[in-house]
Amino acid sequence: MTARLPIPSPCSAGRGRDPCGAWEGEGSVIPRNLALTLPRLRRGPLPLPPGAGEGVARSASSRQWPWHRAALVLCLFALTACERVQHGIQSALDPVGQQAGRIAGLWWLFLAVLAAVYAVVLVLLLVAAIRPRRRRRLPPGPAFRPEEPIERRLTRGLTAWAVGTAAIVLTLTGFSYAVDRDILALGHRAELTIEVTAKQWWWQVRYDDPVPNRSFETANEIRLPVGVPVRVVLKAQDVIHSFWVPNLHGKTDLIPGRVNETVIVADREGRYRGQCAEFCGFQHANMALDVVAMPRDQFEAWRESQLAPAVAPSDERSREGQRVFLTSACVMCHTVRGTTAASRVGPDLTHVAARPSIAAGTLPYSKGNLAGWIADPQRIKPGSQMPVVGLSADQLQSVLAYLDGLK
Amino acid sequence: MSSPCRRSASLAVLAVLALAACDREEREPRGAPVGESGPGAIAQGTLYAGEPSPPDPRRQEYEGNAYHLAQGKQLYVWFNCGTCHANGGGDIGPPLMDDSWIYGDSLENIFATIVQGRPNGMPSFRNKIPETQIWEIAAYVRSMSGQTPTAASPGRNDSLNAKPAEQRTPKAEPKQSTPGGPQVEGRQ
Amino acid sequence: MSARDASRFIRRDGPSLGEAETHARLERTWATPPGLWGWLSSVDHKQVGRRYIVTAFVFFLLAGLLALAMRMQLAGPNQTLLTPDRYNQIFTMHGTTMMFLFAVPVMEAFAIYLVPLMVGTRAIAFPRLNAFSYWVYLAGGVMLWVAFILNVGPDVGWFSYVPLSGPQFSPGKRADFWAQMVTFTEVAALAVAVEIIVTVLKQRAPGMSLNRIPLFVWGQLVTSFMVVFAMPAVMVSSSMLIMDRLIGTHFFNPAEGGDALLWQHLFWFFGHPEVYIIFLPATGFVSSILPTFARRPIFGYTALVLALVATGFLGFGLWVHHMFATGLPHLGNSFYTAASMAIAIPSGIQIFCWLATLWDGRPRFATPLLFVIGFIVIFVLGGLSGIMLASVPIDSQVHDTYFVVAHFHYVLIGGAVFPLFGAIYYWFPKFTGRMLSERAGAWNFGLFFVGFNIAFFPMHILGLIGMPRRVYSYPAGLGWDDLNLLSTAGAVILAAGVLVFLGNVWHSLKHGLVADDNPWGAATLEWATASPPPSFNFVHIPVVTGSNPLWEEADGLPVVSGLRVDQRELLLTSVVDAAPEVREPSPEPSIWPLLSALAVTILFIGSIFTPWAVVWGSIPLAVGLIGWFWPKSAPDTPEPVIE
Amino acid sequence: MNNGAPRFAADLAHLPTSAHGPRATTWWGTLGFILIEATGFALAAAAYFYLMGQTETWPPGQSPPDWLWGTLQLVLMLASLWPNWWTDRVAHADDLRKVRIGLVVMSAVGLLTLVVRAFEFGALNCRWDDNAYGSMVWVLLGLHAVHLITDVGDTLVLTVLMFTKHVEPRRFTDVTDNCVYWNFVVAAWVPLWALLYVVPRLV
Repeated sequence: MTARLPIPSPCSAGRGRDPCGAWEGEGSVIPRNLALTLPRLRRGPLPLPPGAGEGVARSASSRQWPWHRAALVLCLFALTACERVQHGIQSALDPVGQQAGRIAGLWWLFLAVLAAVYAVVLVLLLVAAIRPRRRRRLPPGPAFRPEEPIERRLTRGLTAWAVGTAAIVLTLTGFSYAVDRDILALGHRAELTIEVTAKQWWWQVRYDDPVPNRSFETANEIRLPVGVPVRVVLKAQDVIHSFWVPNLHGKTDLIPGRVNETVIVADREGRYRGQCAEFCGFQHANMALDVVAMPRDQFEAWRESQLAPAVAPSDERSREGQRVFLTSACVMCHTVRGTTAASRVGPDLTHVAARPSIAAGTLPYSKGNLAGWIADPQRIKPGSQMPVVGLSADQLQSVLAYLDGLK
Repeated sequence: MSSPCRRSASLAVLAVLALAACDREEREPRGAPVGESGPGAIAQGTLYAGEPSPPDPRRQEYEGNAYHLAQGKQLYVWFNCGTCHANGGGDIGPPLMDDSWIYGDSLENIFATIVQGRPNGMPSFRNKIPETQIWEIAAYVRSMSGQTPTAASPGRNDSLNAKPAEQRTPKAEPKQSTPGGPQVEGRQ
Repeated sequence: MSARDASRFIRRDGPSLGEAETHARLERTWATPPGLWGWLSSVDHKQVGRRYIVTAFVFFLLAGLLALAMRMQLAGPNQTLLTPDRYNQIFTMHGTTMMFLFAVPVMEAFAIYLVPLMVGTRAIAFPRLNAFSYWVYLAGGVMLWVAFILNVGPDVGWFSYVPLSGPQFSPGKRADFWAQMVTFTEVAALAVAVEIIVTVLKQRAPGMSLNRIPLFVWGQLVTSFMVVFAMPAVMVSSSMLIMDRLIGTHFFNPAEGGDALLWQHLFWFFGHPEVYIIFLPATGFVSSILPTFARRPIFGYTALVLALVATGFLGFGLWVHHMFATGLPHLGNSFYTAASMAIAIPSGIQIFCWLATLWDGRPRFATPLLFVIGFIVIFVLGGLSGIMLASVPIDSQVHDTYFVVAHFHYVLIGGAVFPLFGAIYYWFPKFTGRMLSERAGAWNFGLFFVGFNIAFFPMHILGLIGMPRRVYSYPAGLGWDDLNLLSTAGAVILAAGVLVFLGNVWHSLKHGLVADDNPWGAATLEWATASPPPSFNFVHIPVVTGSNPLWEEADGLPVVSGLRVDQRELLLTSVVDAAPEVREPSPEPSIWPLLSALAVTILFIGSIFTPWAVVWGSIPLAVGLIGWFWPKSAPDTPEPVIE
Repeated sequence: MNNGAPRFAADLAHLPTSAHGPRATTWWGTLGFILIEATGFALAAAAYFYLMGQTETWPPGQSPPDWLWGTLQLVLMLASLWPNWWTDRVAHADDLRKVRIGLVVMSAVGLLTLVVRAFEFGALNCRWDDNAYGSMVWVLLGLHAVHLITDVGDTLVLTVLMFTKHVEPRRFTDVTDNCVYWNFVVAAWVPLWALLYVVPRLV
């Protein structure tokens, strides 16, 4: 069954967001000759919801050292800071899930209480430093003895201070504990199970189903039906990683030899970004994943499309690409379901062209980026396990045509 | 020994140490620039000990480098070399951790064996594995019988303890053997 | 027989020996021999302490340069100034150097220099062990940095989590150098801890009962006990790591019954107390500087001591809050939340006592006090963000993000480096006999304070909007660019502050105002002797009659006599009341600590490459130790007959 | 010295120049290092229990260490407490002849424990690189062996010193500190023995 299912769009018109559009990326020039310099890859900007500020998207130009901008930035800083924290595809303060929502609420509470405490300390410090003093003219040091009444008053102050600190701390502990319990309780009603295995430096994602042949694998992307709690089973193949999608929930480590779990739920449609949060070697910085929350029906459609084996190549070029793929180094590591490529070293490529990004969130998906990635992965992600495969320019074109068809 | 003499001597020692350390610890993920290597350029090992081929610069580059050896070890697992050669003890294929070599024990010979394949079951991996990775695997294969510098050879794996790590393997004195021997025994 | 002739036979200090003569005799007895040999065999705690301070500062500068390199790389998105391999080594070296080679040693260095002076004794306990600890520390630091320059620098983070730092995923010798550097510095730190404990418990001046011990000394005492109980954990775990890597043990191999979290438990059982090991001495600086510049005795001495001790105990109960994300049972985590928050109480008490001292005092805003005020402003913020981190849900979001980076720099730079700089401005006249420039000091403080906040405050926000730690690069478009640029700018200002400081030290060493014994009008015993102090510290051992001896005995401290002037002799007193008990000899300079340290170095570095180094390396070590402890060939001069 | 004549409050010339026990710095130093090492033992033991909790069978696939040598070691060590106590007592009394006897005996006992220890390693029934259990028991036994070697070495050096011209009051303090340390080495062995030999048979 190779019928092309429509790729469900997670775009939501409701809030004026267009997460898909931003991901299209400009297709860079496909290299005609490998001897030529590789195309300048367009790595950014990553998509941000509108409203995240113009100042953010401009940053491609900040490669030089525009120190003069620092002053400007200082002024704009206060203005943009609030805006910035409230809109982000990887922000703990822009919660779209109940878990992240509870945590953000708790955080604002802590911030309010602790900011008040900080203000009190600063005021006391200021007063202590500059208050007028009667005894300023007494001789220094030796003859000075603290006065009993003042000493007594300060001691009472200290007692009150200690009791106050204890009370605040106790209250905050109580709130923290309550929220922790709350989040734990939210996790009891997960309807869907996803198994995420972290590897250096990408995410293998497996959608489990009670019916064995309805399980499938993808990589570096998680799609969720909106409003449905999803249990994520977390495993690691090599070293410790940490699964973190800030908009949905806090992080949980993936530890070799152990199995962890977390439950996430997305309350509104959109695309969010997760990133490995535990240092895991060379390419810890480029180990991201896309989380797409979509309406239930679209999710089901996507799921069906993922269950299908790979689309058969339709034109000559793609057929040639498939041949190259199956006879070159690609086949040593990758799976394309429906072909003889069945190795599980690298990501499953059955529907690679339908994913938002390649190389674990390093580049937005586009044919041009894919070309650059295959031609010289070690330039884009030095140290990653994807080797430089010696393909001729022609072979590369064919493989590209083939992979780009794997929707 | 006079003081300047001593100083220069100690500097020399330091320099040698430094070079060794740099080579051993370099992590060049791209591997060596591809040169005129390829299986065609490889000196074929004779069946019996013959003229030693001139040392290839890649020996130092791959065999003395901890990162390449570790990558080789990982690829050995990923590319299922163990299906035939087990953890080096040999199964369907000949053992790799002993002292007998049918097609030569040099890095170049092993490279050629992987690229070209050999009769009686060793497939050719030409175009299937990028050359850099083949050099890494070949260097790792040599580390299994202790041919690589101990300081660079891999330590134990985070897996079931099948044998002591390569860095603890005593160096075996390679000797050539005929294609008959262990392989045929292995295949029964 | 003239009086002069008679005095030749007098071997103890006292009224019958003139002051000048006593001074000269003590100088002959206690001075470090001249020349290179003398320098290498010195056991004078002031010389060793000075070496420690200078060495630690060199490491501080080196690690600071690494920090600048990281900030340059992160100033904008997708920068390629550093390769990931180099960046990983750099951030690991930055953390490792700052924690193991700068922060802990520099605090111990101040203890080595100041504690004997503050408790009124002539030398530190076990001075040869002290010299040995310095050489071992130096060897460990040099080894790590030489390794880094040779591209064998560790690249697995200062916490070296397995399996990443284990044999499979860290090939080569990089992580081994890290593990052995830990062993070096811990040997040094443990040795110093024992010296400090014994010095404080047994060598206090007569009358300095427990309730009269200066707060700095209390801080160092509690710290030393924390070192004793915390550092073995990291020695055990780093030994396990190196055994896993070298001889194939399976402590951290899950396939053979090992466990990756065992490392984290052991490491953080050390790692969290480590923070207090750095912070408590800094509170000691604050408690020393504040009364002097507020010109009143510290408020709440007892409360401060109890807070120190409470922090010392609680510090061991919170290590799990570094592991909230690892999926440990929730009930257990809640316990650690409570414990982590509870530590805010003693810290709050300390802050109040300092504020109260300032409030009731007549402050004189010299540079040390500026740094203390900066400390309060910054450290309190860091402490409050620490309360956020103690909460399991909040921590699950901000753990391992730039929020945490901001938090611990507020706590460590604010809580330790600011007081440290204050301490340098404060004690520089005692160390060198010259004052640092106050004007440059104000600039130093201003640049430091402003630069620090610009560099690190934005990191709070960066962490909340999703930027993880330890990334060598980040993509554009996540809203991180400007904040990172701002942070880099702050780092440059901070660096300018450090430059001003270096210039100030350089200039003042030669041209600073000459300081008298007690230039600040302070109250503790180190100001009762010359600046810089003579090799024997005090001509006569002072007697202490209160908590602020120099203020309470304005016309000169009473002293005791009867200690030998022709041999190194210390006065031991009882633990609680500091009543005189014994006159105990103190060791002469010796080259053996250096030789033993060299033997240890050979053993440790050799064991990176072969486990047999432990066996053959122990032979020179045994020779070194026997040479060290072998008694002098001449028996001690008998007790003098004539008095 | 700066404010004219010092105010002498007391003359301490009468104080002794050496002392035993908590009046001497070395006793406290020894105690400090004992604390450090005891913490090390405790943490290693905690790691043992931690790993034991991670595994279903303990020891995994091996038989527990053989009783003979470890228990012999335990008996030997407990028995050595008596000559050790006696040496400590005569050292407090500054009795050179008896201290020499005590030190010779303790040296002999110490060397004997080292011989027994060598056999103990052979009776562990596992190698350090078999699995985490093997690693753990080798490290525990090795850690204690290091303490044995250090203390026996110290005892031997002291014994030699006591037969040279270097005998002076402070040497007796060194002997008493050495006795304290030996008590610690024995005290550490009792729980370690239970951990290595008894615990694997209980679970």
